[in-house]
Amino acid sequence: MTRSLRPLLATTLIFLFAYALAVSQQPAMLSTRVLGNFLTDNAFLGIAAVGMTFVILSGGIDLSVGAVIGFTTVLVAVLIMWLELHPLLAFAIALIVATAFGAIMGAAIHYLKVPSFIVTLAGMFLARGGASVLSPDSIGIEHPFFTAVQKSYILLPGGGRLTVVGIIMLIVFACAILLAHRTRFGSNVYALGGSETSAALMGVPVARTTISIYALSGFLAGLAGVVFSLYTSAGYSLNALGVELDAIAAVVIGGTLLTGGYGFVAGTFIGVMLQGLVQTYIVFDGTLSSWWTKIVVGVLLFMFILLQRLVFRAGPRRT
Amino acid sequence: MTRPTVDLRPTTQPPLPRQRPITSFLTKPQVIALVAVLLVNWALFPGFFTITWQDGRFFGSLIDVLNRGAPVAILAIGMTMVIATKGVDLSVGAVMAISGATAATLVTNGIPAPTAVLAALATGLLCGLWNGILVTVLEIQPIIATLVLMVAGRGLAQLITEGTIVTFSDPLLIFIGTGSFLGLPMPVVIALVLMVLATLIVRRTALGLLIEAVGVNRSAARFAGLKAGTLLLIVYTFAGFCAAISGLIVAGDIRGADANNAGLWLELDAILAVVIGGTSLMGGRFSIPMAVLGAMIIQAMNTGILISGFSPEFNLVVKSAVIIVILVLQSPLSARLFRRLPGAPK
Amino acid sequence: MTEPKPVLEARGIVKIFGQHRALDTVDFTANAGEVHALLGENGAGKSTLIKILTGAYQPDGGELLLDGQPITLRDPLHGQTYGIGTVYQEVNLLPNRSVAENLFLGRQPTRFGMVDRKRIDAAAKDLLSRYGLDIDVRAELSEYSVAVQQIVAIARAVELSGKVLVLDEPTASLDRNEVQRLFDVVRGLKAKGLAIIFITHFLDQVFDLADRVTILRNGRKVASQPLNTLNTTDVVRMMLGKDVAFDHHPTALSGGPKGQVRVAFQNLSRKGLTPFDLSVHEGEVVGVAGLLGSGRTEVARLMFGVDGSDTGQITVDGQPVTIRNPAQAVAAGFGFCPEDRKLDGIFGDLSVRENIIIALQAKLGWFKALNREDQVELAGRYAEALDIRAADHDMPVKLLSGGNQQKVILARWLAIDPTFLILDEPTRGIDVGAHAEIVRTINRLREEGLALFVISSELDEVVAYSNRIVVMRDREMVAELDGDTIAPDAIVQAIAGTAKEARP
Amino acid sequence: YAEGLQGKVIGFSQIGSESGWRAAETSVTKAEAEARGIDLKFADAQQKQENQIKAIRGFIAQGVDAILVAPVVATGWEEVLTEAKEANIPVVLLDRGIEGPEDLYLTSVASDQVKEGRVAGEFLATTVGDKPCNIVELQGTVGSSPAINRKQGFEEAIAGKANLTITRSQTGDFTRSKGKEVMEGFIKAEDGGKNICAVYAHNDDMAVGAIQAIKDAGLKPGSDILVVSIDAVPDIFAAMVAGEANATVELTPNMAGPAFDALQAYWDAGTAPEKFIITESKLYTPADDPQGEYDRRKGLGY
Ligand SMILES: Nc1ncnc2c1ncn2[C@@H]1O[C@H](COP(=O)(O)OP(=O)(O)OP(=O)(O)O)[C@@H](O)[C@H]1O
Ligand SMILES: Nc1ncnc2c1ncn2[C@@H]1O[C@H](COP(=O)(O)OP(=O)(O)OP(=O)(O)O)[C@@H](O)[C@H]1O
Ligand SMILES: [Mg+2]
Ligand SMILES: [Mg+2]
Repeated sequence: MTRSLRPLLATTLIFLFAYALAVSQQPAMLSTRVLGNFLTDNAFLGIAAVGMTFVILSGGIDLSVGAVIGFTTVLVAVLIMWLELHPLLAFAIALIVATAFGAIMGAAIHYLKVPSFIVTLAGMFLARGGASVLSPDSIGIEHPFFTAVQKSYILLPGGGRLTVVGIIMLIVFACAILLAHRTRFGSNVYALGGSETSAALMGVPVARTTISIYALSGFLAGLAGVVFSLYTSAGYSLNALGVELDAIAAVVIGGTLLTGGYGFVAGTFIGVMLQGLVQTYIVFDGTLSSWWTKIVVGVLLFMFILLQRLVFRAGPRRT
Repeated sequence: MTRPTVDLRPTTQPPLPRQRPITSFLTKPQVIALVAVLLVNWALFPGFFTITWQDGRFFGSLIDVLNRGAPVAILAIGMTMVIATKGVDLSVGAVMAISGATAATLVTNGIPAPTAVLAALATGLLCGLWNGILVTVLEIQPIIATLVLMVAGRGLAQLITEGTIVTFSDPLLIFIGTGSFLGLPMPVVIALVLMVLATLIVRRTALGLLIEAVGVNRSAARFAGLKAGTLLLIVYTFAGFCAAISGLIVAGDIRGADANNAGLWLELDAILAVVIGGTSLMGGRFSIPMAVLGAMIIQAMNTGILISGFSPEFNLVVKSAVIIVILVLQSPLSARLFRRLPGAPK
Repeated sequence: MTEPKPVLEARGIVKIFGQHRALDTVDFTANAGEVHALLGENGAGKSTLIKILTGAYQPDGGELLLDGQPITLRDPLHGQTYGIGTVYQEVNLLPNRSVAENLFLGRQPTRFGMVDRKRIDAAAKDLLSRYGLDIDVRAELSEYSVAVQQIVAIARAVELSGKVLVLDEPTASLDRNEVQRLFDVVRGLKAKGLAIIFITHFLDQVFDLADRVTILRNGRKVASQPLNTLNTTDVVRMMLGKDVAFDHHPTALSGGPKGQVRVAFQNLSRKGLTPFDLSVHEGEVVGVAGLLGSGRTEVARLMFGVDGSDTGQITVDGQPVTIRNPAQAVAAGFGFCPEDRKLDGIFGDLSVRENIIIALQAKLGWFKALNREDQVELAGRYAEALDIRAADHDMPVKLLSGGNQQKVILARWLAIDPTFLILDEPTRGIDVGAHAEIVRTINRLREEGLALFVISSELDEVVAYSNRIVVMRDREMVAELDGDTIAPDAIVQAIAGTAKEARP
Repeated sequence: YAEGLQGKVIGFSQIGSESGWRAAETSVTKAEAEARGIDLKFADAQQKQENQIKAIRGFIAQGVDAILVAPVVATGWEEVLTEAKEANIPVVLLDRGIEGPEDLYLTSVASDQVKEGRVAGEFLATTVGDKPCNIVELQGTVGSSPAINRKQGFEEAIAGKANLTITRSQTGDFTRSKGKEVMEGFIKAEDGGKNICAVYAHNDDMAVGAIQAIKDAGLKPGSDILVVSIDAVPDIFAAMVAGEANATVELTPNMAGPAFDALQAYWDAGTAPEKFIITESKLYTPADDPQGEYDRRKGLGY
């Protein structure tokens, strides 16, 4: 256990170190306001990354999450604004649709034996396309419920805000940590990531688990979409473009191996926060041109991975 | 036991491809899919198969499919080998942008075009080498290793062009993108030549087998004395090189380097092409010509959408529907159904 | 003995892979309170039959009966619910999970819906102690040797087997003590009335443990009868379908090393491994004996450059060579059949032919491609020489039976015309015929002047081909026996030395 | 300029750098800020609204004096702009408006995108006169507000003219290469281009691509097929010089200048500026000294 905890520890240390470094450059970053923003602004990414963590732990990948987020925001907006449903009902419907979508992809992956990369790529096209068919235009959501949610937050000392979406993300992480490390389902996910044949021979219900994993990822992407719609009060087919890559990066920075079987949900949290840190730092700095922004994001990504590898390597090899 | 003495005759006949009857080629799901997509296009637009001779070159929708599919096909040639080693290269789109930006910027600054082209190809090689080093020396997982360049590379390209679209009028660069040879558009010629060369190099030498071996079991490859690291370096470098060629074509085509949009999301198309071509993302067996065929399927589909007159909101839905059909066709499930059909090969 | 009570029965089982009939109308009955040995050559269909009995494969014909009732097993999980526990031939566990979790996956005790880790760990520790294993059950399985993993797999299967326990070559990577301990457990289960199906290539173990034997040949059942009516020769004859000149307990070779020093390792070491000197002569086999985890594999990996050495020099034919990776080792004419065939040996998706020529091809370089004719010829020659049973050399090697895969790897190294060959457990999982064949091959290679370094846990076998035997204990070479001092008993004494057990 | 803005810290959340025009807007904004002595904090959102929201939150946390936003979409700004308002930071919208209460921002400096489309349509209508004319349309990115508005404005302009019809409309994603590819397809589908009388592109980049496609098909852009587009980037003037483009509607990249002026007036004199500052949508044709326009724009960072 201690050996596999190492990358998690490494990531946490790197995050603290990076945060300290950022604060030394931009003292204003040391405030509860910034920390509160970390949670609020990255809530949808964090939630989607949790789903991605399960998928990657099982040895797969889900490229559809960004598109599902976008689709969900549009669906929610359509249900509320055009069909005049109550937001909570709209959320429920959207979550069911997203979960079913994920489950279908999981079934395709399992029964058609097509790699998840390709199935979810097709899923990504489909969800994006479906969203733009529903409404190419962005739809603003106006509903007292939305205003109420946006107005409710816990004021932290120092002016920071712990918003509803931030709290939702924290709850999702807490549940996911339990799910991954403390339930049979979690064990089965790791088992699939370790070796699908072995898992099958050891009695893991492969079909059911695979479908559940992608359904879970779909559900969480849907939830991320709901959060996104709460966050922006709008539905737009191009929302959350490319978020799948951010989510994958967060998961991997968090120490989960893309080959599956190793990793922690908590690491993903740190991975998400690290990405938020980078973006916030760039905003605070405010001097980077468009292209330097990209280069710096890439270079920092590289440095985190490199640091992690070095810490990883320092440990004893398996024999 | 007698020790074998291996005498090395020059390979006279193609070493690996097994003699398949033409019928078995025609019943490949990819070929069926391509034909089906082309037929749908034809149904949507009766002039689809018409090819005319105009201004010293062929002209027609079919030629457009080849021409527009060429950049992705070229990417797919490099990508096939990366995927065969169980890797993936997400950075090729960004590398296209870098290569185009390099060539365009050099040319507009008065550097002779051939030098600019060589420089662009060299940057592609360097980018590929960088990926390769990340994957082999630092042992970073390919998706993440190449994600770094995917993110940063487009920034680099914009750094070179300073965010603008660098327009040029250099005849050599334009020729690469829009010229023609024997009546065929240059991109098609380049893609064909690259496909044939790459296939020959890989199949006439041991490279192909060794790449497959590394992809199937990297650990066993090491134990068998294979220089897996060097192979991976070569494979990623070659993918970078292919991306650079694609980048030159795309820049030449619009007579300008558009660092922000050149090759955007094309890495996904290239990966899709390779997978449609039957190379597994789990590494191992690969086929370059089939990947090129995969690229053509994707482009035939795109062109079909263009001429169909659907409103553009439906583009992605149609595209995903076609992909799903192809995937189902290729899956073991339907392979079993196929085998039941009379006349189908065992 | 009372009338046998059938528990699990298979009737007229047919299994077809492609055009190959792996099983052809096979009947099989496992009785309560009986150990039933399933024997046959490599590729005879034993593992396939097992997989059908446990639900991993679906038969193409025939039926299964449990306690007289026809059943259809959808998958191994379904099989488990009927009380059928299985150890498959290749260790099929999860390297990334803890030992405890491997033992309890799928039936973890839960509290309030949450898995109760403490209870699992305690139960796992308790369970393994019955096999004499005292290890940290929270550590990842992959941190332990193949042998430990095998014991974990067995422990898991035993726990799951309410009615039937299936063991497919469970002893291949175990040492004597562990085999004895396993047999004790099995005898206990037998007394409790379980039906036990046992596959092995060690005939003495069969006679030690089994009550009844079924013999398969080329997918057909040739015999099924109580063991007490048979002797070894009968069994071998039925398995192979012919009489073989088979000396089961060959006598030790006399005479020390011959020829000149081929390779010499001086002061080679690595963190934790005591530095050693060793030279191997032309035409000499150096056998290596030792308990599990005594460091034999580690030495072999060091020699072949798989792991980097901290100190030491290597000379080949008097010339110093640098070996920092396997490629350099191959260039120096070394060959290495690794212990873990699935992980480090075979290229599952590549053809038999390609698996055989790959090392030669790697040695020749990228541009001197072997053409197809050469490949076919080489593969054909070695397949014949080692009697590799494959329907077709273009079929993926992963479809071959375990023993045949092992031979393919051996063929791969013979094809490079090596000067020095390292074999780590070369006969693990190999049938009697092939076993004798490999022992003969080793002897023949030695006579042809090759230098060999052979690791084996089978003392009889080491004795049969070694000119010299190095004994390892606690990652140190503690003794060297040669000439007339070589005998199983002497080795056991050397191994015993002081420490009883050396395990992580 | 007066002291007014000297030393003020102003955050600018830009969408990205997806087109030449956008790059020009960024560089013009930076130049304008520098001329006024403003400490401009620039944040590029890589085309993502969530990044823009993060940037604005970052600006608020940092305590800037004012915020400029070029919103990527019209919706979804209420919450974050309310936060800015609570922190007493004036917000100025650049080049696109938003949906939401007007008190959330000081002013909005933008062009009228519908009008741009209308100007282009009216130009075509007058140029063609009574002749029948089949128009093909190269749309911007599906769902983006310029694409929607420019389409709407154009359609409004040609609505009454029975002789003008849009026969084909596809997205060219605002890029040259897609513009070229789509135009190629249109030409094939419309009898080698003989059935096309004009192409209307939602931006100049796509028009430049389309011009090349027309030339490759052996037709003359500008005469065989009329080319009308929007933005007025340098390359379209180069095309006009060569007689290959017929008209473009200017979208000025200088949105920041008026924005800064408004802020200055607000801070100096406390005058609330007009809520909507609409920039001019000027039509350029080959008669308007395209070479001169080209030279004037070349250095602006397009
Ligand atoms: N999935 C498969 N597809 C095709 N052929 C197979 C498959 N599995 C096994 N075979 C073939 O079936 C035959 C029986 O294999 P099996 O593994 O049952 O042999 P075995 O008796 O267990 O041999 P060993 O002692 O070497 O383990 C072999 O010829 C093997 O090549
Ligand atoms: N790098 C290392 N660091 C720490 N311990 C190691 C290292 N390499 C090997 N070991 C340990 O050294 C011992 C020797 O292992 P090795 O696999 O070489 O033994 P072996 O005699 O070949 O046993 P087996 O029969 O299991 O193959 C084992 O306990 C192993 O866990
Ligand atoms: Mg077997
Ligand atoms: Mg060993």
